[in-house]
Amino acid sequence: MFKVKIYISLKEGVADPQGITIKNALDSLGYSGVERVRYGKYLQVYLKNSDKKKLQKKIDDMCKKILVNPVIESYEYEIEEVK
Amino acid sequence: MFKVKIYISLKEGVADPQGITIKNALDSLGYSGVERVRYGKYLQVYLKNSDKKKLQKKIDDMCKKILVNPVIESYEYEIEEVK
Amino acid sequence: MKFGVVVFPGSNCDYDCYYVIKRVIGESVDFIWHKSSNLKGYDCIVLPGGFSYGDYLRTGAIARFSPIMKEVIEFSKNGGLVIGICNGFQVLLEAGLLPGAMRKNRDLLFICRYVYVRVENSDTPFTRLFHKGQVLHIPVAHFEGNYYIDPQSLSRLKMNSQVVFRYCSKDGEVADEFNPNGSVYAIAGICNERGNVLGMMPHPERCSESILGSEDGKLIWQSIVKSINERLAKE
Amino acid sequence: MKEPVKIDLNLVKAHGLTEEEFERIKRILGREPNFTELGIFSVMWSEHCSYKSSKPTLKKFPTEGERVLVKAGEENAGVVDIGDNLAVVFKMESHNHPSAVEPYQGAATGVGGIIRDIFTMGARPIAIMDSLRFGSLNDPKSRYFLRGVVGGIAFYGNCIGIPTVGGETFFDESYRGNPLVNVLCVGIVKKDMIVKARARGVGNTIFYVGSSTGRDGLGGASFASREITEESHEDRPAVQIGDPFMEKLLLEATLELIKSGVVVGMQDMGAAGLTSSTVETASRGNCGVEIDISLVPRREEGMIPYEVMLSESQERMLVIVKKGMENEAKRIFEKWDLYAIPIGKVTSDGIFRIKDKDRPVAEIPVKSLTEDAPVYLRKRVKPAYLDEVSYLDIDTLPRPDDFNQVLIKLLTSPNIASKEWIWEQYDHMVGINTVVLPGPDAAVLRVKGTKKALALSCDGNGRYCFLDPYEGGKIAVAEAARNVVCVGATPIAITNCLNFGTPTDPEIFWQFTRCVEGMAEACQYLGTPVTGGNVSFYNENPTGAIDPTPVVGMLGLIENTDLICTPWFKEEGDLIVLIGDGKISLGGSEYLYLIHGLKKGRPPELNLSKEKALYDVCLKAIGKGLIKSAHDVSEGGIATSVVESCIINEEKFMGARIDLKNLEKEGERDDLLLFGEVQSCIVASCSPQNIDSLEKIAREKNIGFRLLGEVTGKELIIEKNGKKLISQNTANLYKLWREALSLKLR
Ligand SMILES: Nc1ncnc2c1ncn2[C@@H]1O[C@H](COP(=O)(O)OP(=O)(O)O)[C@@H](O)[C@H]1O
Ligand SMILES: [Mg+2]
Repeated sequence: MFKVKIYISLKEGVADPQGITIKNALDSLGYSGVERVRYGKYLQVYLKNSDKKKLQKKIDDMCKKILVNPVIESYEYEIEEVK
Repeated sequence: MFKVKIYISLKEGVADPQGITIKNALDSLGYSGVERVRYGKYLQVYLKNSDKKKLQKKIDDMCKKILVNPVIESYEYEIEEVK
Repeated sequence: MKFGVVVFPGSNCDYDCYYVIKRVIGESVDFIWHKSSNLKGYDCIVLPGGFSYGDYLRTGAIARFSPIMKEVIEFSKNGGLVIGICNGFQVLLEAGLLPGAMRKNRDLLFICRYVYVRVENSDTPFTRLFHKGQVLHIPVAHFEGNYYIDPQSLSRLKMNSQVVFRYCSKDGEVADEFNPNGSVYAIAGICNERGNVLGMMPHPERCSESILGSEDGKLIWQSIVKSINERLAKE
Repeated sequence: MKEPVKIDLNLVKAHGLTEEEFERIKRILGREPNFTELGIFSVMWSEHCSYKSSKPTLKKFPTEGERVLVKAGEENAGVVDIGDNLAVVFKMESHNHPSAVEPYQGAATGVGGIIRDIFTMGARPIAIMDSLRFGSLNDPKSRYFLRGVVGGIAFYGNCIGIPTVGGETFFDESYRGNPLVNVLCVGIVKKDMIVKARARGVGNTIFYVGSSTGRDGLGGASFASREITEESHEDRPAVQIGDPFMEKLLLEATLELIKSGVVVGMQDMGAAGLTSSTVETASRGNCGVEIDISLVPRREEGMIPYEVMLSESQERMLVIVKKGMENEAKRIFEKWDLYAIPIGKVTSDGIFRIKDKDRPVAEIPVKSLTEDAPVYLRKRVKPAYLDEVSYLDIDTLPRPDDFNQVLIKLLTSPNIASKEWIWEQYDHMVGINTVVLPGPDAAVLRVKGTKKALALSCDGNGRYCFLDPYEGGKIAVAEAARNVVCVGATPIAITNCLNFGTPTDPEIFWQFTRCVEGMAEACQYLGTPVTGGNVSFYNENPTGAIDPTPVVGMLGLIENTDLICTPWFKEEGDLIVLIGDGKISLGGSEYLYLIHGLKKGRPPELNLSKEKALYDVCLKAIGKGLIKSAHDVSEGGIATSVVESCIINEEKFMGARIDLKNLEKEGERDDLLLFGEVQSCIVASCSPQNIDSLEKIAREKNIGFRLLGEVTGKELIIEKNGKKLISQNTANLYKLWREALSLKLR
């Protein structure tokens, strides 16, 4: 079994109201030095019986097709083998 | 400058309707072998001028205090040095 | 002529649209189940508001793959009229029938209230009974209506008169304070290049009867009816 | 979880059962219960499910009435006839404890729960109302609660597509750490389509539908039957996550299923989940049930029967389907991407029998869990604090020298300030029935296909109840009724939520009993039977019990939607009158609390016959089109009421020129006249040519009728015999009033 961790974030250049709000909250709580916060999604997808090579294609496919909106989002992922 | 990537996910045992709905969508699009999807958040926090040692404490503190809802969520993070 | 209101799992303004078309406008209308794959006999397809699939991944992202959406795309290619309201607009964006994407509202709160929008283009089949610059009093109700489009594409939208509605003041002035959600260029509704697909965040079905406080939305339905009747008369 | 080997007294106590109750269980079974059975008894006999402390007191409520089709307690929710072959199903429920632990999800799942109660009876839910209480907003924790609770209600209600059309929100230190979240849902059903939560017909199949079962919410019912302490936070794994999308599917599938005629009975799995839903349907149907627990879909591995039976996972339902119709039921659920799983059947022997495949797991007589559950007559003692707080000598109160400032302080107090920040987060229009949007005294929903409309209001003043539980209880009912009368509706029935401290404390139980008695008297007199409700005890925080807080949800009926009245002034030159003649008092007022820091005195007197007469006058005047606006006088007194009538319609502000000279017999203190609170009074406006006819109607009913002044352009001026007390620009007041709450939350 594979565990795929997919990190989705807003593309550079797309304003991120959630990130801005979190940054402001951190500032007002007195955490110094916070320059910027970006808010995104974290998906963990567990997949069975795939060989790792095909897996990459499959994940890219899923991401492009449905998990990610390419107009505003970009993604990265990591694959881990798990039991 | 440091870039901290924070991965927030629902604790085991906490129901995850979003994850289930995404899994169902992947199934119906014909992606085979998807066993389970968990839906979470991905924050990127850019911090200035912190020494790395104190940084960890600071991040744990932020997470517990505001970024993470400890009642239902757990978190992990990674620190990267960036320019 | 006939309207079809698509029902996705989680649609919740489907019945409202149906009611207005049937009881207020007096035209014939069917619900169309999202698993259906036949749009024969329909002249206008409504993608209603709501929370299709709970909006759990992104608004409209899952509904966009419902079997009916293939047909809706086909239908629009053949010149059929498609109007997406609120969640329906979001579905149209995800399906690529309209450009751009939605983000969470600027204030990160759901907002439900009456706003004003200005008609920027009264040459579409959906707005022909308005005059350009006319101000409508119309409700919004959404968490993700903060429209995004990159600058080049925005210029293209403007050049092609694809911006149909913009948020404004009671007197038609466009300014930040009248923009409820932070939308780029205060956009409340756009159409495709051909003009037969409209997406809008405000809800015309919620202001089509005087008992509800405004009838400004009624003209949208009536514009559609007029456009279709004219076309049917020609055929 | 592992099954403990031995059931000892510690384990019994940990389940919230007493030694005597345990003995009783052994007598019922004729043996020791096993672990699963112990768990089942503990949840079914918990305060939350059994009403063991409150049952005898609740009997005082009038429950009969010509419109009542299903009485309180008979089913999941009461049902009221509104004519045209239509009935209204409505009920209110609390989710206080879960919201204290996780405000967002706690409130969200509270909404989910009450909606299920309505649609499982076959009704389509058409509106939600929320009644909320928090500690002072100066406390960051209270702000966190408010944001979370409102966010959670919005998340659930908006997604499922039922408008949240109104509610009430009140802040007082007594709710610190223990917010109250009461949610009301209203549905409409054709009279012949009402579904009962009954298991009937031996051999009929029991279906499990909806989300799978996890460990979430384990023991929630017994959790709600305890006080919140610092350790409550350790109970946190009990947190449930709301899934409004799933519930929307359940709602649509269920209503479709009912139409198809295959349903015998159904009940949602709320508190005590699978246990209470099976047991209660069997009990009402006077039969037994047998289920195979191995068939229950699960989300987590290694769950033992105890956990499956006690889980409170959300969005699950039990549906009893006619034998032979199972496939039709499955087909409808599958259309909605839901899986209906047959887990058992109705039996004839009155036993609740659980098997795990072939292994017997539990066997308990159904009625022993319901009708034969213990009932206690708790001790009552008049609280010691009452004598001290009831006495108020207003002559000792300093007189404010600037009433303008006092007015602004009141208008920006979170209790009086506009709640727009809240209701804007709620979709209050979906369904296109909301003809009076939030803001006014009551929300109004048209009933499509008829000329009728429903009016809804929630009310309950904990401060009044603290000072005098009996009068406070009466006032809660009267104020709610008056609110619906102001929009032109006849009050027809109530639901309620009774929020109190720990019932084993005799002083708390005295408060509880007195409140119920007061409410009962008002309901009796005003002709509004109680059709259902909910009791929430153990609302305590580290410093003591909350103020006794009964919340009344009033249903009013409007026969003709052309005759709906709104609270805002309409036109310059219209006359403003005070209809009604209750005695103005500073006791328990917002003014006294906010300006003088006192929670003292007696709440304003309420004379029920005057109250009733006021309704007759007001409804007659609205029916004849004699008044243009009506707004009741409540928190903040007459001055506040007048200001609200000036500014509540943001599309058109008005001003007013008021002279208090006609109120002079109430007392000479200006603060009393301006800000004192009063019962059975409304501020109305009418055109000058109608004032005589209006006065005549009031005099006929022997009701006070005093001219206050007239509607003007933009300024609010209040004077007394030529002395100017207040002079303000109403647009400015609007801005302050409107922004106060969101400024506090920044
Ligand atoms: N929590 C809430 N949710 C929705 N609407 C609310 C809420 N709290 C207050 N409101 C609305 O604000 C208005 C004023 O409420 P309230 O001050 O209780 O009125 P009144 O004193 O006339 O009973 C009402 O329309 C009410 O429905
Ligand atoms: Mg009130």
